[in-house]
Amino acid sequence: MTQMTMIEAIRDAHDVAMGRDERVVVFGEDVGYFGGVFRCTAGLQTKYGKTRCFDTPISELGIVGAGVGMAAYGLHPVIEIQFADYVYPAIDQIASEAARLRYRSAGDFTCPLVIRMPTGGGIFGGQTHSQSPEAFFTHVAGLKTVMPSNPQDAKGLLLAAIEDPDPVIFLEPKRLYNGPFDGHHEKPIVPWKKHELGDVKDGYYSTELGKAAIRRAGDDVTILAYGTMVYVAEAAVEEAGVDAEIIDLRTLLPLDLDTIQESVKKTGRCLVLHEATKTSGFGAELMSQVQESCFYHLEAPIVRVTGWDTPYPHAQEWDYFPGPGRVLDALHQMMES
Amino acid sequence: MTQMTMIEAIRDAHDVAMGRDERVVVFGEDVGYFGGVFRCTAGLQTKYGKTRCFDTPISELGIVGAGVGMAAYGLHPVIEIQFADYVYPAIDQIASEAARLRYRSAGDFTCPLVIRMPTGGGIFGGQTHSQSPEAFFTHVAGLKTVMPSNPQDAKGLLLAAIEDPDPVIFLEPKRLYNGPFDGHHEKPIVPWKKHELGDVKDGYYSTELGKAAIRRAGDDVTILAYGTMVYVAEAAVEEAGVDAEIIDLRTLLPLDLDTIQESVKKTGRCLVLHEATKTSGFGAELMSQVQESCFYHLEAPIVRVTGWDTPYPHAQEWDYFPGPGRVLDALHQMMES
Amino acid sequence: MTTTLPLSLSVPEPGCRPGDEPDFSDFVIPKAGEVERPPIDADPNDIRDMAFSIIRVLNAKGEAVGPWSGTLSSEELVVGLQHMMTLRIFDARMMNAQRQGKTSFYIQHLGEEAIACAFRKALRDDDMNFPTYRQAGLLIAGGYPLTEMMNQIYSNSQDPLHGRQLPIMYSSKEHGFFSISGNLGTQFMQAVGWAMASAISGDTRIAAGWIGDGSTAESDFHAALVFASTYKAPVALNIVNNQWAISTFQGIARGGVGTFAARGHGFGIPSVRVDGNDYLAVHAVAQWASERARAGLGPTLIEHVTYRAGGHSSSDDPSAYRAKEEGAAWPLGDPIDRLKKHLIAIGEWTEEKHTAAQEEITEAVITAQKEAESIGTLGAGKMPSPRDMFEGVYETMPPHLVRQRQEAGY
Amino acid sequence: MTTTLPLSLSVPEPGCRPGDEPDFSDFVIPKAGEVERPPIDADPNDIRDMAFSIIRVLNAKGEAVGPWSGTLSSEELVVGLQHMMTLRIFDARMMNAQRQGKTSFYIQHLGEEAIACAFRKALRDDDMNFPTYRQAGLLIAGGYPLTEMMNQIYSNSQDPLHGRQLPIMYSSKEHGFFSISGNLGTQFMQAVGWAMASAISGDTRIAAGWIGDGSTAESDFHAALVFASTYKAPVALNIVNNQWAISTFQGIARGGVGTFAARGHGFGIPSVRVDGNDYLAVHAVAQWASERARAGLGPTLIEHVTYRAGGHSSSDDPSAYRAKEEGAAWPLGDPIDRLKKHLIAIGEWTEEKHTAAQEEITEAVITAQKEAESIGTLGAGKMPSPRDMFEGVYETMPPHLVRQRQEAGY
Ligand SMILES: Cc1ncc(C[n+]2csc(CCOP(=O)(O)OP(=O)(O)O)c2C)c(N)n1
Ligand SMILES: Cc1ncc(C[n+]2csc(CCOP(=O)(O)OP(=O)(O)O)c2C)c(N)n1
Ligand SMILES: [Mg+2]
Ligand SMILES: [Mg+2]
Repeated sequence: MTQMTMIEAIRDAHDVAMGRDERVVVFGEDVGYFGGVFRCTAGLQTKYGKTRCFDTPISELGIVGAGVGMAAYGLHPVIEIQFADYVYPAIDQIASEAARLRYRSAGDFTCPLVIRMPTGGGIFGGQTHSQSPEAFFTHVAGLKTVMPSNPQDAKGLLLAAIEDPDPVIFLEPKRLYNGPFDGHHEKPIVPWKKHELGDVKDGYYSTELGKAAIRRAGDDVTILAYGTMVYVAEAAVEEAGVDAEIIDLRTLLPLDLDTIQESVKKTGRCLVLHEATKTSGFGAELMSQVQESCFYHLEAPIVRVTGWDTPYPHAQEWDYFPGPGRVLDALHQMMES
Repeated sequence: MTQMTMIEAIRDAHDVAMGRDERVVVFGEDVGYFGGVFRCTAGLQTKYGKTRCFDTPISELGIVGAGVGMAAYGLHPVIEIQFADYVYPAIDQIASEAARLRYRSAGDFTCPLVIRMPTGGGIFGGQTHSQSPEAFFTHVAGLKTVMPSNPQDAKGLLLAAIEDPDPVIFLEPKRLYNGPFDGHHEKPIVPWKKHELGDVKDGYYSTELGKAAIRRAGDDVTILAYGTMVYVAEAAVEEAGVDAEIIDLRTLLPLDLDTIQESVKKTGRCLVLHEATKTSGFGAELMSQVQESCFYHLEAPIVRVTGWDTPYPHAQEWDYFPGPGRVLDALHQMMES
Repeated sequence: MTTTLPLSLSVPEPGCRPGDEPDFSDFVIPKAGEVERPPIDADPNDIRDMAFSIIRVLNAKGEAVGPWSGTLSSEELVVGLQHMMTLRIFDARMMNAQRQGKTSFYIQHLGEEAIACAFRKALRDDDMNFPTYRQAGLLIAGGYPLTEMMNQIYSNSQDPLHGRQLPIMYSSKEHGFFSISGNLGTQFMQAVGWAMASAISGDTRIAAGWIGDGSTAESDFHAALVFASTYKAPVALNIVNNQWAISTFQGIARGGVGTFAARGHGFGIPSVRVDGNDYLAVHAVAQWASERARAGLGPTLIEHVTYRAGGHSSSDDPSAYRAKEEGAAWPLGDPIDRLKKHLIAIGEWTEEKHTAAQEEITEAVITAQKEAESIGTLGAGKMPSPRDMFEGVYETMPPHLVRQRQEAGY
Repeated sequence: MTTTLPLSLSVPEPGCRPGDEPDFSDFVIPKAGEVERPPIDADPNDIRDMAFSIIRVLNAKGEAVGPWSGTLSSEELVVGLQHMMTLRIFDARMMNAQRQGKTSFYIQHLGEEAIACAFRKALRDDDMNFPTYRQAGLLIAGGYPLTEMMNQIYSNSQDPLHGRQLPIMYSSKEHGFFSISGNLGTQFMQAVGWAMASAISGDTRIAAGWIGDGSTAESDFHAALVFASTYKAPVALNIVNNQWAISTFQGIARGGVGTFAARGHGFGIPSVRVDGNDYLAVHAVAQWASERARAGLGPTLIEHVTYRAGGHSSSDDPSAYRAKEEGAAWPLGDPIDRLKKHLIAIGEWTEEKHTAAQEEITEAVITAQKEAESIGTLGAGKMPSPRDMFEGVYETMPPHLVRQRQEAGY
């Protein structure tokens, strides 16, 4: 066991994977010599050489397209998009190519590719360093989408993603890189070193994709969250004094519907929480699946707390961000109905 | 009044708009001399000259990027993406640029741009001539998304879209271009010439964005559909003998929630229908909004009938396509619960 | 400040539209044998002119001349002729099958047969092509069974792609043929990625990317050139300039520059043009590029100059946008006629042999077709199961797809 | 078949990393005055060499020499010097304000001041720039108020962008400055679109696109060149090659080719390189390109050769990836020093005047800063209303946003 930040855990996962399997190659903008703008790949070039960890031209299309070609060859590329906000130039290579290669070639070619990207807000990054585009990916058949919320999971899920035979979108909530953030931006963060989920197993282990984790057991209401929102939920629940069950989805697709169902059938209430804009966000899918599978157990409408339907603003970040206050209000309202 | 196909109605809308307003320019792949692979812009180059209607290089990024620059200059470009399946290379220019320009410049620059694209399946087009990507667009704040289902609306909505001060995604269900299609592919289609909605007013008129149309009034269940699915719903309802209210959304964003609510509060049941893959499809958003606004009126779970979560197949098209059979089953099941 | 005149938009136009007299007099064609054959490690700056000339081997008399001749034996040339004839006969029958409703869609190669057929013979079996929809010659010249191709076209139960893909969107790893995407351009960048992977792995295999003239405008083309030049990827990058992109003439994609090959100059990539209707020239250039790649000298950009003699696809009628007579006026002739003439000129072929070959190949294609049709055609006979539609989205079917498959009744 | 050696991936490396001795000896710098000034309608093929040379006006002695000199009067040069000084002082104070927590982020121009400042003076007031985040010189040289810039940086209630945008992502239509996007490259293609619109409208206005060396790898760069060359758009396309893209040296984007300017050759676009640290040279080249555009001769590609003397942004520490001494070793010197020296050499400036100007400008910047700070800084003082966050997504607020705004309590 080593106490690690999420950055260190991600770096360690790369290291373990590269050490175990020669086919793992790592690249992206500023990923090689410098080790990434968030330093998630620091030291890998020195350790594994320039042909297994290298800098690329600034072309997200090229990075993903190269990854698809390499994966089809038989390597296992792990690539970084510098910020999730910059993934759009690569959407065609992701949605039309990586996601469909196995299907359209009937397994003749496959695409074991991991696309990592720092995601989400809370760092005063404005519209281009704050977005949460998970809903796009979950709409594309052939992709898996993962978002860890702590160092332990980050390492285990990243190792599982690298071993996965299919393309995985790996979203890293950058607001959690150095410590969990409860949405109270005026308070200092607790560093991971002081958090039990910062206790990371050494060497190889993997955390199965498609399995949620119950962060807090409870009877009154189920909260579905992922990434940064897990801690916002915890803060709100504590303040509200509601006996909520908080589910950290970890993998958005495939979704762990069993865990969700079991919880909602027990609590009869469900709150869905995410940072992304509301309309057609992943919350809509969550609400739909809960409604489809637990309709007769619902005692109140399912409620979404999400980012507003505006671009991500700079100065108004804390009005945009779904913080504990908004979750608290929603919880109170739900418990009354 | 003139009897028109949807293609003719769309062409006529371009013609009327170009005749009324010099700022309207039209371009895209094969759009100029040839008039578009579906002939929606035929004759415009001859009538308005090569600088107002022209062919472009095959770069969806370039087409939309040029459109953004032209719109910022003060023109009103109406551009064609040859098939909606080919919009991905332009997603960055659409989502990061067109959609956000007004907001990020606080109105200093705006983007009155219409992006048309033939959408949807039912033509044995396989994975790259069949997709319905509307959910992506509805998740992007700053865009409006429209899908007409008949010649009358196609013309009126396209004229409204061209006049709109903001970017509009205009999805044209290609399976309806020549006549409504009820999902029974073994039966011949009824040409628009024989359909009352093929009766198109001459000259200028516009159909307000953001307003749904009730295609069939009914008391027992509300069906939310758009594009080709409107006719599939009609066919299924007729066969089921259920007194369904069929709402043709026409504009997906902004959504006409008032009309939806009123209907669902009356019927207590709601079926959501679309061609796109299920997970994180626009149906999820529809279900969520209905659940949020009509929870206490619902007598049964809201049900989705959609494309499956696979890439769009070729040979299995009619197993993939949400045809009348699947809608019928869903209706029966809903009426029993 | 001087007064300024109003600006105007310049929109390029082809020389010839329906009703016009075809005119290729602007199209400068160097004599066969005229272009030098530089060493494979030539400095790209020293061979700049090659992007503005055309490498040609077969002259008007059917002789093979100049430094690019001699890469193939006469037996190999006869085989090459047979491949091209096979492709043309295959195309004609499949176009017809499409018209008869046996499938939904078809794309033919008329006039472009030499390119993929010859190129394939300069590669090794384990190299990888990243083709567009107009390189089925790679499969035919690689010995891929015609029946398999037809099973794919008919989406029948023996279709190796299980009916999932549009007709002609083949995939065969074993035959060095990457799964075709319907999205233009994407595979060009992937070819570079594959080649980079081969280099990373210390392998000896190389890749070949393929793209159309019109599609060079796509972003993937740029990314491919950027990555290929930066990492010196072992890849041959082929542009098939068949003069048209559906109804759009090549001048819309090419803009102000002389040639598509010249695009490579901005990247320091050796860039050449070749007569795409000259089987010998294409083969020699392919050989040169593949030697370069295999020797670690990096990418080569090749513009194959040809003419799309048929419609864009079974959905297209070219008479709406180009003069019917244009194809006949195309100055580089027909690839099959030219190779045939050469083989006759060197005494390796006769009209009789040609007629016999034509019959034999037609027979073979018909036999394959009968076999495929005995299994099924689109919507008739043995079809892939709808159950199969749910398979292969992922290696292991996730729970939500299992539920959907069950809901669908399979 | 000959046996083949294993391939290997070639990954370019900069000449110098932390711990190495900076070495620019490979970097060929032509003498000032050496490059000819062709007529604006020169055939791009005849001026090919210009993409491999560097247009320079100021020599080591501070003299303005050669055919590109003389586009500016000495009064204009003094104004130019003041603009550059203003930008540098502005940057220093804003970097500091960022460090003090008055805003979240800042990007400075250290060493690159000449480019945007000089370029702006060759445009007309109603032309339109499509800048990146490192062309604030366009605003300063265009007379945009410093306080407005600071209000934007501080996201206070007077921020013309209502606090919505990241600091320095200015927008001013009135000042010919297009709204900056945080997404690299996108604006390059938009500049071409704007220029096409001007041509379609029979207008006389032209556009200027801006992009960094690293960002030329993005797809928008390619699309811009394709569209600009096809439609002969009236646009100047500027590449600012400041040697670095965050931690990545320019060789990763440039690959095998000699220069970024050479990318234009593949499109038949006249392409030149200019000493980006030479105010006079940049101005002269900008003038040439804008005359070309305005005369209907189409696009010009300009590579401004310069050096990013500071960190990439306030979040960056360059000592982690490049030698600290590299900036000092940069052979093209500092743009302010060089123009100052020239003005002194021609008797239009003195050290005393310089010191006085320095003080005066500092004073003006401080005054502006006080004014801006009296309104507010990020999170302190008068802020834009959260209500405003919901405005301006569309011209008319749709019902769902009205509901959300109400839900938020505004
Ligand atoms: C991304 C994308 N955009 C548009 C299309 C539609 N389309 C199919 S083929 C074609 C023309 C391609 O022309 P070219 O590259 O010259 O190839 P050719 O057909 O001549 O072989 C177009 C526009 C597509 N398939 N993919
Ligand atoms: C699409 C996109 N990808 C990545 C980034 C992250 N990023 C911001 S600046 C930068 C480097 C740009 O370098 P260059 O183009 O040389 O411009 P410079 O900063 O040197 O002026 C990168 C990678 C981004 N902003 N947008
Ligand atoms: Mg072509
Ligand atoms: Mg740079």
